[in-house]
Amino acid sequence: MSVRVQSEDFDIGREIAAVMTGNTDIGAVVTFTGVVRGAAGDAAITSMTLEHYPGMTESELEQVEAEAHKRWPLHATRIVHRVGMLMPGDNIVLVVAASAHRHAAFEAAAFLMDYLKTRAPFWKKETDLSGTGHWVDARESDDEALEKWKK
Amino acid sequence: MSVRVQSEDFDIGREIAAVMTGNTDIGAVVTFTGVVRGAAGDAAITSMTLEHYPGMTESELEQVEAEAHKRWPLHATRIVHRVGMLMPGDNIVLVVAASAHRHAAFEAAAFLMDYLKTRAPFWKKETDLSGTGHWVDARESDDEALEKWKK
Amino acid sequence: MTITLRYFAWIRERIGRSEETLDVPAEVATVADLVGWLTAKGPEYAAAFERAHVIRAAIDHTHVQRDARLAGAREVAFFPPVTGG
Amino acid sequence: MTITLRYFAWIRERIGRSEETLDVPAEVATVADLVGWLTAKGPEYAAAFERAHVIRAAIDHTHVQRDARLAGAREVAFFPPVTGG
Repeated sequence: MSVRVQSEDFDIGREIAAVMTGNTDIGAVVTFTGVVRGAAGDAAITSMTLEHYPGMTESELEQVEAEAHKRWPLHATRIVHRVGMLMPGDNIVLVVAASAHRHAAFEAAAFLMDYLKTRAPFWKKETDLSGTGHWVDARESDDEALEKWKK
Repeated sequence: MSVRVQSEDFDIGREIAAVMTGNTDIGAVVTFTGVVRGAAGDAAITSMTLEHYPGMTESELEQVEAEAHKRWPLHATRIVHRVGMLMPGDNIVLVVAASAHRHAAFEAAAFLMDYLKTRAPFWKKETDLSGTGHWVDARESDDEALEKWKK
Repeated sequence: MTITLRYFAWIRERIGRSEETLDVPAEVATVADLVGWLTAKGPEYAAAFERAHVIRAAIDHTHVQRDARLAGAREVAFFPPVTGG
Repeated sequence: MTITLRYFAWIRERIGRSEETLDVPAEVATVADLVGWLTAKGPEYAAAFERAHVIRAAIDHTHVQRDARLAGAREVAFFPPVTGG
């Protein structure tokens, strides 16, 4: 249950509470929330549709999560990614990393996001004011971000 | 209102919502929550008391926050620190950093915590099972963490 | 060799379907061979694979390179670079 | 020179008060001078400042070093290294 793909919104407070339950040695919790922005460059965005590859998505997210637990002393992690149609301001993704100390939690959350952005099979299509849809191009900076985690 | 010292608990979801309000260009929100751990080394902790220096605390936190806004393109930040008596599992501190992109949000949140840990005048006293109180020693690793942000 | 093919994002839109099961000739041994064979199947495939170098592939839910062999594959997916998060 | 002194954490506990306003002689010019002058005032101050090298100081809410001058200071605070967060 630590990796989920869903169309419904998530509640960050509830996800953190679930991570804390039964863990008395957590001292640091880092969350990352990705949100639909109201504009792409100069163009206003009216909606965004997220497509994914059921089965492969969960498998990739679980691998990414397992890799984070190998690298850092984490008490718990959680990844929730939404799919379907979203509006500006809507949540897209939540990553939670909990550890005894803050640097492990920060690094693991950043790592999970960098891996997720380059490996998990999600694709975003933005619709602008004219009703035209555009598939979002992958950013080279995301591939570069991943490079720094290579061992 | 982006820096607060209080004895009451905070609600992470509400703090994030306040940060998002009126900002349509936020794409990434990172939160750090510090929590009272149930043990210090081998000794169980029954409570923790946080003392601070009213006036100087707010001034330091505002300076730290202003420095983060100088370094990264942030849409909003928020720092909430609790004082008084806390129990294991209780929240101690919340830092929120919101930006268009994730790396600025991650770095700013980590920076705010590293600075806060070494400059903001808070002191923790832990009480163990025998009722004895111990002032927590500053960790050298916190000073080292700060070094990496020096320009 | 019977393989289920899955297409995502603009590749799906250009081909006009998200999934199909095809009998692939034995001489189509690698992912690169499969891209070539599909491209020759019709204009919609040619349009989908015209920027073949940017397209990513997965065999049975695992990212693979172009030289990956198809032997034993049940499902092959083609998709653009991912843009989640 | 009249200065309000504030003590925190174990320094406060050893001195037995959190705040006091004292008339400080003119020859006490720096924070280091003030630490020396207080240490000589009584055993509770001597106990508080015995590990003087770890103690931090602030003048009017700003962190300062030991050689900072007291001229114009309204409030001087002494405290251990901070442990918040």
